Amino acid sequence: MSSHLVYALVGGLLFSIGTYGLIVRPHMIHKIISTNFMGSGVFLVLIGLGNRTPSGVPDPVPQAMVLTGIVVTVALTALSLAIAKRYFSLTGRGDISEHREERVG
Amino acid sequence: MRDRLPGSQLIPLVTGAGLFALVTRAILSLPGESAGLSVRVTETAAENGISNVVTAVLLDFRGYDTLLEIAVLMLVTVAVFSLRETTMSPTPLSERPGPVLGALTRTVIPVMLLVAGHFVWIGSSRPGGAFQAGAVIGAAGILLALSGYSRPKWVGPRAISWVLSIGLLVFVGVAVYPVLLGEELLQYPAESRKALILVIEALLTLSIGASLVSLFIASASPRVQGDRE
Amino acid sequence: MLWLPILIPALAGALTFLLGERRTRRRNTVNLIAATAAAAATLSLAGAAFQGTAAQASLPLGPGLQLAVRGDLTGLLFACVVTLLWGVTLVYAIGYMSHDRNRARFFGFFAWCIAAANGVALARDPLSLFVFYEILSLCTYPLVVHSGTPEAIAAGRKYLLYAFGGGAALLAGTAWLVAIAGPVQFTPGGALLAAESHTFALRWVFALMAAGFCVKAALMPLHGWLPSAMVAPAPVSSLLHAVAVVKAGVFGIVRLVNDLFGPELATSLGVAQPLALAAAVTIGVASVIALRQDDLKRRLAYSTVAQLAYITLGTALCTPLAAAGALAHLAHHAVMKITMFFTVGSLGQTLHVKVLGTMGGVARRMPLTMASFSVAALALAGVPPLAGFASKWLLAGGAFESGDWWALLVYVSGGALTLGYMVPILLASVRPGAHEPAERWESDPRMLWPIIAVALASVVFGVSASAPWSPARWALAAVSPVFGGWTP
Amino acid sequence: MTLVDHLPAALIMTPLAGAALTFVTRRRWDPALVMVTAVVITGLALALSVRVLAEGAFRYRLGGWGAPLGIDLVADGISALFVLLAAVVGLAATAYATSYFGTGDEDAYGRGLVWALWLFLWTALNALFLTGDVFNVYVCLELVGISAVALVTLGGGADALRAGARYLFASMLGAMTYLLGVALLYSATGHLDMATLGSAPTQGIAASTGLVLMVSALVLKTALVPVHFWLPTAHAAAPSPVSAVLSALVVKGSYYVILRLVLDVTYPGQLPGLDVTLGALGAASIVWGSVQALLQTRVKLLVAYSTVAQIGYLFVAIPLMRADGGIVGVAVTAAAAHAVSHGLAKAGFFLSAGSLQHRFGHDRISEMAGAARTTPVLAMACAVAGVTMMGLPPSGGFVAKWLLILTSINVGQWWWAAVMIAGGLLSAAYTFRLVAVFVAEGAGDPGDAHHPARTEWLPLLLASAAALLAFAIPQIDTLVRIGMNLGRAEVLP
Repeated sequence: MSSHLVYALVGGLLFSIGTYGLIVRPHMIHKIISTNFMGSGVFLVLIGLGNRTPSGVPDPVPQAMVLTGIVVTVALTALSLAIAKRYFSLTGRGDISEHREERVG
Repeated sequence: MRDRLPGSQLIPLVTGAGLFALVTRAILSLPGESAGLSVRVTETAAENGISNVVTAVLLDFRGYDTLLEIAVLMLVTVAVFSLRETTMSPTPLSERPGPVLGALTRTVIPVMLLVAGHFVWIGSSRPGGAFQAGAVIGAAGILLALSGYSRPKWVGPRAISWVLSIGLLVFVGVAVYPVLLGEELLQYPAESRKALILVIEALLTLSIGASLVSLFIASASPRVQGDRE
Repeated sequence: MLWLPILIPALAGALTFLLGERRTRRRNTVNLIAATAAAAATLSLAGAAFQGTAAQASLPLGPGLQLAVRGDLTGLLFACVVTLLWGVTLVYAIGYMSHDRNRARFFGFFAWCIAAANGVALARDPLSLFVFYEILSLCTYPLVVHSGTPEAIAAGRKYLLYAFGGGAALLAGTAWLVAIAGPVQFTPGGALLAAESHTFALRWVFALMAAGFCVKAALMPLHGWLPSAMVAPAPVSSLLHAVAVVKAGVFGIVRLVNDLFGPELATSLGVAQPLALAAAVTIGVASVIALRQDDLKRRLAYSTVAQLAYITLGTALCTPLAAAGALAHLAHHAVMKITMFFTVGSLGQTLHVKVLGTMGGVARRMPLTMASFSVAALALAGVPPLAGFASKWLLAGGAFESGDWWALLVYVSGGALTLGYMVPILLASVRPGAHEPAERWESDPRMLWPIIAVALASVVFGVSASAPWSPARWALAAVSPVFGGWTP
Repeated sequence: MTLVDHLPAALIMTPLAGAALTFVTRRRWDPALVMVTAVVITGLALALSVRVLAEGAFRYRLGGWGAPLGIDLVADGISALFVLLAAVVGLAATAYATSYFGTGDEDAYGRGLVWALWLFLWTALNALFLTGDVFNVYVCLELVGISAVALVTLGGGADALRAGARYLFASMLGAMTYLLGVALLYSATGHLDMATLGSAPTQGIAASTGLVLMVSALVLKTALVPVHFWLPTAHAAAPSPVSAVLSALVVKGSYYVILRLVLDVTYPGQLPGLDVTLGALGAASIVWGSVQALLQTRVKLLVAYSTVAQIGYLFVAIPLMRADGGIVGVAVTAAAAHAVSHGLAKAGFFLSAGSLQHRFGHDRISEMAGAARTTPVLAMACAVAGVTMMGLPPSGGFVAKWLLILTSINVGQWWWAAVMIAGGLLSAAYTFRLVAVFVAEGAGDPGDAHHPARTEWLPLLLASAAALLAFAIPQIDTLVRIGMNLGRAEVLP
């Protein structure tokens, strides 16, 4: 198994773990960490699979995509942290799971 | 709902595992070699005299992505500001930096600025550019903030707004400039490409750095009632 | 030109909304002018149709989809009834509603109902018919719940349940029809010759569409909404629940049998007979229920259910005379029943008389009104030479013609039952009671004159049934092409 | 190149420049600046539609490189239509918002930044509707998601923040999954341009997995049952003009991309079962969303659940588009017509719900008796919007549903028709539950009618446009068919 496959498969694993965490964890900080897992996973997949060129020189397009993706992920992380912090300062809580009172019906 | 129902852990677990299986299967099914767009990128970049292919993709072939990415960054800054009641309080984050931090700050900041400048300068040809430079500037700003420096009185909120948005504004302006020459959006004229990119990168560095510092301070500083403009 | 009978009331309605609640005088002027203009337009279209030029017009609504109208005799008969009675009812309603709230809403939706009913009348194909039919369902709702009382809201809910249920059936039927037969148009004598082989699908299409129409036509057991909807103000009960809305259902059945399937196909598929049977049962049961109603409006409502079933039965018999009788009854019942509802509305509004038991003396207090009512009641029972007699004569003739003796029996006994539930009202009104001639004689003139006018119409339609312009002759001319150019 | 050739670029650059400018200009100029921007965008969008109608579809090669190396903007019928929808709804929402955000507390939370956020959102939507590149879609989706979340949290309360956070995490999950899909698709095909991907389709598990991941991510962002959980609270917690834009446009953005992927990128039979799965989820959304809407006690939640239901119709159209192996043009027209009709009606509905909330001081349905008399314009707007969503004639929703029902019977998949008819009845139920309260009269003197504020006419205007949209469907049909990918598939009537 070549190294790029290892990167890609680990990327897939990270992504799946992130997805699981994002769904299961009610606390926002956990969710934010999970999304960063997912992001890193995708970037690994992109970089790993971008290394399969016959010439051996990595494909620059996935690299550019990863660079763009990193900036976007950083921005998203900043926003979610800001929301989490604000929510915490308003309610003293960090978990945003559904509660009985808002389940109108 | 999900976290109360019996077996509620099962669905996410199955989702995660299924996802992994799906992705693994897909990755393993790929052929061992694939050129993607790399050959085309290399050839076209060489034809146009651009030495760094990643830079060529980022700033030329997919420069539009980068423009929108700057928009994302500025948008997030605006969004984080909208979550606060005050804009950019001048209150320092820490009152009294220790002697070590103070000395370190005084030593490191000029070096950081130099590094940032270098990144900008080489941006159009080698790895580097506005994001890296901006990150360094941002780090410098955060370091200053943590060391007890606050923004000078003569820098008002409006000045900060300008710094934050100048990068995007100029990028938009430069993107539209070729249209006035009868070209397409973002189609820099070959002779002035280097200069235009340098202008964009320099101003973007400022804005990105300011954004990162603002994001940090906006989220970090304590809430101050009624301090607005 | 063909759009005018639809467009004029629609615009009048929109204008009424925009004028708002307070500009009463301007609102009334707009509506009356619109009614006059619409009447003129409809009558001139009818004149053209009698000369044998059935104009068409269409608006594209999408790929393979058109909103199309055509001015044939059948449709224009209905359109004329609706439009002419709109003017009369407007005068009555202006008097009746003079102290009510939410009049802008009332008159606005009222006008829109007329526009929709005219659309139903003039629709060229099943889809266009469906479009207007649904608009009609919708625009009637605010009128049913007009008073806003819990009772009215409940009646409105019931009405919607029936109307949208029927609408869904009609939609399913129409979609299925278009899927198997393509974009068909109403053609006298039937339009489905090309699709005749799909007997299974066609039976279902007929059942679904008929179910959709029967809801508005209040055929039992789909009649439940009509008596409840009597909480609406009297002008609504008069024009919509005796003429426009319910007749739109009946008219749909007429179109379905005469112009879509055609009498032949409807008979050979075996779908007309069950419809006829349901109508016959409805005549009997509704009349018997009407006998037992103390509330005047409910009594009239059940009478409407029975009389509508006359029309349905006539159509379902699939013979020329019965079909003509059905169409004629559609017009005749309109003028007769509207007279009665006007009267009951006047009694309720002026004397607060709403049930049979408190009617004593009203004949002396409001002699002209009650005289008009009597004429209409006798006409409805089929007393010669009034309007009801003419149409029932044709209906009975049709039953005789086809050899359906049971239908003849139903018609005759139905007439007797009609007398049975109408005569007590007449008797109660002349009985001595609390209502003696007071300072003010009769009711608001804006309510009195319309009553007299429509009562006169039920005399005239009967007496001059053989005149070339009478509804009866009109109906005969309209069904003639359905039966391959048949003449009496 | 003439100036009209730059319309796609202008449609993106105008709101972007506007967003950056509102951030630096003085606060009191913002409403005027945004209104001017909105009017300019509307003019540009109209011009784009006219140009596409007159001269056909065209591509705009950003930077002059051209696909597959560069990024192309695609201006064809569908994109022009969605850009136009965004412009009309955006213009109305902007006009409404200038009064909505212009009143009340001067120091209101997040105020002043709303304009920049809104223009960023508009930029993102136009960019999304015009892009022809699957990775660029990712950036656009993030722009849409972030600005939408920020607008939801503008309310500033804990509820708004929680709703915004849930929305943000759903949005991030969707974006990451989409990006993973792009990674696999690019690795398998070596292309990012949709047209190139479509014209040389690659068989194989990786490409299919990538597409499935992308579509699943977009389904999440479009809030189809069972991944709709984030939508109702977010759309209900947001300020009303924001809710209007979210329900009318933002969910359409991700749906639009699915449409693009289905029509332009996948080839028939590439993803067996995907079409039917999407249709089935759509059907589930119709039923579940309607039932939930029926159970709500607050106007805005009712309207939000109705969005879930109405989105379902858009997905039921997908298996019908592919029903015969080619592309059934009627189904595409129907989906586009429904998207436009629902966009206009839902925007009207939310704006009117906002004004009702303002008038009554709350949005509890049970306490709105008499609204039809006191606020007739708003009540009428709600009723007309509701009727449009029921699919009653002559609304655009009617034509859309009629075409879908007819297509489903024609291709022998009548069960979709059954669901759609049932959904129509359910939406009638929840609309008239609301209307029945409006027309009811409470005990005691109900007071006089309010004089309608000028902006209260806007929702009615939008709803009426949706209600009369049927008469514009032939034009929409013509527009949608321009540039529809005819290379691989025959378009049926």
